[in-house]
Amino acid sequence: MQQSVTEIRRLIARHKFWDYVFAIVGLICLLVGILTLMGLFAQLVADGAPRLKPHFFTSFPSRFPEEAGILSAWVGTILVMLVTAFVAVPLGVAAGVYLEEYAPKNWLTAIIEINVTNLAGVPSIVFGLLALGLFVYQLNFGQSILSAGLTLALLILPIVIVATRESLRAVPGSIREAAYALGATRWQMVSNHVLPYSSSGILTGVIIGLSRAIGETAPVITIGALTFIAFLPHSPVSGQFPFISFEWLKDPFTVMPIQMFNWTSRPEEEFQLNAAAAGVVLLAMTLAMNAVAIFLRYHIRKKVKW
Amino acid sequence: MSASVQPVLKAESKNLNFYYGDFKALTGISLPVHDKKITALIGPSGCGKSTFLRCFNRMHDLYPGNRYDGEITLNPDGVNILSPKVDPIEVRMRISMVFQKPNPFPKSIFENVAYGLRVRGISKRSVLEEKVEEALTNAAIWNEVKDRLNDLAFNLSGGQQQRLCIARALAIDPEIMLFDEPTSALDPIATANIEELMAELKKRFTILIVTHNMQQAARVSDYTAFLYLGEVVEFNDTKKIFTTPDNPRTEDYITGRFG
Amino acid sequence: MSASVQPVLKAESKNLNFYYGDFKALTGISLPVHDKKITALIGPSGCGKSTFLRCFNRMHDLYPGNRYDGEITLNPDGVNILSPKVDPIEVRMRISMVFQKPNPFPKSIFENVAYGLRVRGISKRSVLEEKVEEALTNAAIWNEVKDRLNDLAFNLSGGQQQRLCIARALAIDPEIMLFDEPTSALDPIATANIEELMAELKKRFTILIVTHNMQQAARVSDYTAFLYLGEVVEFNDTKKIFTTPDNPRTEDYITGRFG
Amino acid sequence: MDNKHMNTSSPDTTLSLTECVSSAEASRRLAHKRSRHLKERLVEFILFLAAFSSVATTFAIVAILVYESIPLFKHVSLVEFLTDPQWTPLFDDAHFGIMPLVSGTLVTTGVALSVCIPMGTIIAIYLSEFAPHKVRETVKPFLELLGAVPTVVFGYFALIVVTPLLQKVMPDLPGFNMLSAGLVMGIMIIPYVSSVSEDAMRAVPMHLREGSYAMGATRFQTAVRVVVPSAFSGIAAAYILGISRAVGETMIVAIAAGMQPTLTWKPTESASTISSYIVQVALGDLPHGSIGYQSIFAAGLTLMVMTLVFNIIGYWLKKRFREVY
Amino acid sequence: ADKLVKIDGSSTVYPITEAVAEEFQKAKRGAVKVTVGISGTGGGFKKFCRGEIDLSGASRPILKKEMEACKQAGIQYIELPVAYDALTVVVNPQNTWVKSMTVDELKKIWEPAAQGKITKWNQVNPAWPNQPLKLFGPGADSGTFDYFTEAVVGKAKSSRGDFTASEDDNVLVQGVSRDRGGLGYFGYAYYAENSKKLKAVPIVEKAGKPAVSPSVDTVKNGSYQPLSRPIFIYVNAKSVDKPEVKEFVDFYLNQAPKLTKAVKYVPLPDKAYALAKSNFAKKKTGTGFGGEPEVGVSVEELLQREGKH
Ligand SMILES: Nc1ncnc2c1ncn2[C@@H]1O[C@H](COP(=O)(O)OP(=O)(O)OP(=O)(O)O)[C@@H](O)[C@H]1O
Ligand SMILES: Nc1ncnc2c1ncn2[C@@H]1O[C@H](COP(=O)(O)OP(=O)(O)OP(=O)(O)O)[C@@H](O)[C@H]1O
Ligand SMILES: [Mg+2]
Ligand SMILES: [Mg+2]
Ligand SMILES: O=P([O-])([O-])[O-]
Repeated sequence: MQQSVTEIRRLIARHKFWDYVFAIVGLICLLVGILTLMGLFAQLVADGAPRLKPHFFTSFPSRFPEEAGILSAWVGTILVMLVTAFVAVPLGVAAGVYLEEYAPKNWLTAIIEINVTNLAGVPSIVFGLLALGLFVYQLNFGQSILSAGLTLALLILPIVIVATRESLRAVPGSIREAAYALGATRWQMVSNHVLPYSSSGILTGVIIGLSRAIGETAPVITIGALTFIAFLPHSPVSGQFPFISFEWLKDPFTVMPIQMFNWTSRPEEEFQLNAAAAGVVLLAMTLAMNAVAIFLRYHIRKKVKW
Repeated sequence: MSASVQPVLKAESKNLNFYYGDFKALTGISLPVHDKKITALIGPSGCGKSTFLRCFNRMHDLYPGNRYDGEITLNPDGVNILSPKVDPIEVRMRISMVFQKPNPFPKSIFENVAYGLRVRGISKRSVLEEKVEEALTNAAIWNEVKDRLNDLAFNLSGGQQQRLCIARALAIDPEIMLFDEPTSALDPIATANIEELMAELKKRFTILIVTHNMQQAARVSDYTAFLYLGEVVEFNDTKKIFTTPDNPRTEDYITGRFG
Repeated sequence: MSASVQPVLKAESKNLNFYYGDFKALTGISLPVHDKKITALIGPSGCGKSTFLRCFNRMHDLYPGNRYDGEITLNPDGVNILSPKVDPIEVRMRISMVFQKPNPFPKSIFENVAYGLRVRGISKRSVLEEKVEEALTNAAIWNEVKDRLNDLAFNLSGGQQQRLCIARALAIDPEIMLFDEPTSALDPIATANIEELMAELKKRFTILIVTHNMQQAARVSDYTAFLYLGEVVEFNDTKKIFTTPDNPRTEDYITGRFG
Repeated sequence: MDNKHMNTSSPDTTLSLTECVSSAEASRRLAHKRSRHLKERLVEFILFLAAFSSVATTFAIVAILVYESIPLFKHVSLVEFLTDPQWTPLFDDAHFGIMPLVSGTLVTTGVALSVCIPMGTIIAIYLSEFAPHKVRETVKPFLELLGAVPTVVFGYFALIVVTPLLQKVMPDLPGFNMLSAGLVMGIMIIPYVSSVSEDAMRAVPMHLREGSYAMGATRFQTAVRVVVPSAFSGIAAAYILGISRAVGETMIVAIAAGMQPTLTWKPTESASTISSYIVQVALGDLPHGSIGYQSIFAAGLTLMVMTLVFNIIGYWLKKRFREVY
Repeated sequence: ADKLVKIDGSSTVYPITEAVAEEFQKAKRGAVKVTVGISGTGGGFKKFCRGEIDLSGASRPILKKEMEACKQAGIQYIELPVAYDALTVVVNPQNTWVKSMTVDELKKIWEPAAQGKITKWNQVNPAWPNQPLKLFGPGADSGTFDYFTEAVVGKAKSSRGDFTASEDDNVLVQGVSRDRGGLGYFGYAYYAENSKKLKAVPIVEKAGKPAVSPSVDTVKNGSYQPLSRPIFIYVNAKSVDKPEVKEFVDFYLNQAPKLTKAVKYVPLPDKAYALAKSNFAKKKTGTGFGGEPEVGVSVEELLQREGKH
């Protein structure tokens, strides 16, 4: 059945028509997404611009919209993220290493694996409930930086685990075999080779996880962070011995998304500008983190070609 | 140098079977490995050459479901290196391996060679330096890299990388060296270099090499084993195998009638 | 059958250069492809065999940065299939390809073979059934699969999968068939099957085959081209090449002195 | 990897291995080896604990949810909980029918999915099969940012921008409605769907595509007939992820859908979802043991069960259509 | 070591408390930290009676149940009215039909029996159009909700459930301002700040009485009934031992007249503040209400009552 050339050409033209149609539809869909993002950002910037002055970052919230700032909120956010990272990173990386490099194939491992996927799908508000029931009431951490940090750490744990596993998987088996062939133990192999080579990939995952945590509102509301806070938590470094203090862990706090939420619920119209400005800052923080992650990802790809 | 007429037995595989899960990849392999000689393993793709080679340093232990059955004794102490009671790490410290594709670590040239020593707990800089130089010299790559020991190993060419991997394997003073198609990823010149190097190395080590290139086997080895479908079809002096093989299948393979 | 003394030219590569980005992989390749004959491309790894073969169905168009320079004319109409004005889809409808690793689609056996027909807009069940049966029969696999046409193609063995891929390529009645090391992933028996099949196929199609196995080239092909470093070193009757090659490098390669 | 095997050698074999070596050397190696094994075991155990922490988290979640909502179920029968059409647990005339919240959750999820699944899939196909390499590399991370925008921002976007726009077309649309919340939620979820699907499509080996192109197929044919079916299990996983996000999304619906627990299936109405109910109550105080406190845990339990069901479906789909290439 | 004053409770009182807290921290140059949470009056009392906070804001007096809880925990409290609020019923500015509403009409809309039934304006009053009725109100943990249901339906917390309920009053503002058929209620301040987007409904207390709009004057002269109410702070008597808390409350009462006005509430008469100050100085504990919701009491009378516990 060798079709005539003209027939084939007609056929191809018809098929290619769908190529073009699809390419255009695809582009449109893409643009909807991208334009929404840009529109969102542009609108926030336009609204928030009058507030985005240095003193916005150095003042506490106030009932006067022009004076109100985000000092307590961004400090709170950073401290909460510190706790989150401190808990989620070791836990997540260790779990990822176990699952990828150690876990024998048995039902327990299977359960852990299914569970990690499942945990990634658990709504964040449910983590908020866990935090309320467990951290705030059972463990008596109260509505503190510690509670919030732990909650968000559990929330991003699956992200860190999955990212770790993926970067570990990218290290070729030949490197593992090479290490073993030289007499390395499993832990030597992991700690001397696999982990260092995948560290930037893991870091990327951690940053993505943290950038998700930074914008989370619901679980933090659940533990009760919607509060007027016009002071800073205790400083983590103190003037006297032992120079490090952990009192801030138990301090009340507020974070960026909460501050933003708070402002949006004010009766005065003017506060909407503050909310927009806080939104810009929050978005900029997230974007910056993502940009770092993207940069890292790009950089690793260029650096190591197995 | 020990080119004795009666070769010394360095290791011996005795009725070895090997299973990948349910799949039996090796059946009743019995084969001597002579001291300070090169033994080549040839055979069509999938016949079990690599599988057999990797039994010698217990590489199969790394993956679940693999099972050995039979013995490989290592002389002079006559220990069965496949025994589950023997620590595979111990085995790997005595028998080192060079892989098909050069696989240096993404570390400096120096650290690549020093790694085996570090694993053994040696961390004194002067000792390391001495050993690394010695290994690189023996792998015939010292002159090319001596000025850039701190460069990343990835910046070397494929042939250089493979010689680096050989140096890495040499640095730990193994008793046997295993080579799994060490030149198949290399160009003709690099191949020639490595073949020369092996001729040099066999003065001091026992070598087991898998190759898919019969000419290479003929060029470098003292003994050759022809494997087919997981069994040894014929083992003999390399000269004998390539001129007057006993088994008609060996002949068919060598003359390219199949494979 | 067209075993004419003076072979008909089905296609011809004229001074073809090919670039992967900045890397020139082929240099000035000029080569005839005779109608209803098998032409084998041999040469050491990386010499450009696959690269050349893939020019014939414009596979390189799929990746950015690749560039052709020169001509491949396809007879009888004498069109230059490398011309940017020629639609690669049209070329691929006339010239089909079988890959090194069997790559059936994750569909049923039937749908795999019918794929090329569906792409051509044929969807009538009866026509499809007839064509599929014909192709599977020609690929010598019909008897093995006729009772399970709706099974997933992945459930076939490697050799069967490769024959399925051949059937898939046959179903669209191509003018030339390209084979890139079609048996390198297969066991000796499957290999023998496919070689037999090719001998059958050349009665109806023009075949271009890349192989790393010189014995295979000697067994199946009518003409052989020896490539080295992206250039044609020698092109001739297969018999001539394997008995009295003109070029010493060809001889070196064939006798296994390198590669 | 067979770690059991690697760890079980006992000290006496070392002796047999080193018989010919001096006994001092032997005992040195012995000590070295024993400490090595101990350390290896310890490390493995610690790592295991870390991996197990994720299971412990799930366990803690389920335990807390069940434990804190049990008192409520002593008070309200499961039948009542599932069939009563009213949800007013905090009022004098208390009703505990979860269905109004479930309907709100399902409707907003449905609206969101009708946006993010087609668009996400199309974008994924476009990026993986059509877009030039450069475009893909720049656009994909950009798109992923959309998923990183704090949802509070999206909530106000829905309320202040999207709803008025919709009201231009539908003058009767209430100021708080599930439609607008669902649409914005859908846009927010696009990158989750597109990114994971695109990864799955990328993972389809090139040789399959080559096989299709070699048959004379166009991009679109290759994409739809070969790549998408091959990547189906990955795409299904992406959809499940999207559903999970939609079901559990809180701030967007809390802000834009109107926290009104009404049993309705019309997207143009205002409604409350499970998550927005929880956050609404949580905005007040939650004294331990009060009805309000118990009711949010009961709602949370329902939410958890719903996501679990979706995940199980996803798991099953993935198993059933595992990539085989 | 740390000087911290913890406050929580009513969202209605919040703006005043926040203003005081801000000024106070400024005056003390950060030597004392003040946190002000918003959990609604009910939520605030729950924390208060657990001893978790020093002060609780309340937009209604403490209830029996809460008194019990406090008693059990051994918490004594000082009840201090700080301002008046007018609970404001609002509709959309495009709502042309409502000129005023009677309490009965409000009851018809809000009582539990209305759930799912009263969904059109003309079901409330046949003179009104057949227009969907969309309802917005505070959540169940709020004093505003308690007070409104008490004053309108006759029983606290007795309300229909199918309305948009939010502790966040701005959500309610948004809702009513976007919906032609919308109706909602919340504190006067939120109306005052958004008077362009909303229309306040004059309320007829009983048939025959005139319709009265909420405003500073109608609240002060007591004619805006039954929806004008005093709002309070409750101070934990034990906390008064802490100098920073005492100082804060003094500051509160001193600044109240000024700050109340600034945040658009109605200040109490001067006499009332003086009485409150003396009550505080005397640490007069207990409530003037006795745990029963009461509508329409004057503040002076209240402050002179014997405190019940
Ligand atoms: N991990 C594995 N699991 C199961 N079967 C395997 C595995 N590795 C190899 N095999 C099978 O074992 C047999 C021997 O494989 P092996 O790799 O030893 O062959 P080989 O002779 O080295 O071939 P080549 O020349 O291709 O490297 C083959 O049939 C192969 O399919
Ligand atoms: N995608 C690519 N980009 C850049 N260079 C390439 C690419 N593919 C192949 N090459 C290079 O082009 C040259 C020819 O490669 P080709 O695959 O044609 O070799 P071959 O003769 O088929 O080898 P083999 O027998 O290993 O298949 C090699 O040097 C190879 O490294
Ligand atoms: Mg092999
Ligand atoms: Mg090739
Ligand atoms: O927040 P409320 O004042 O309504 O309790």
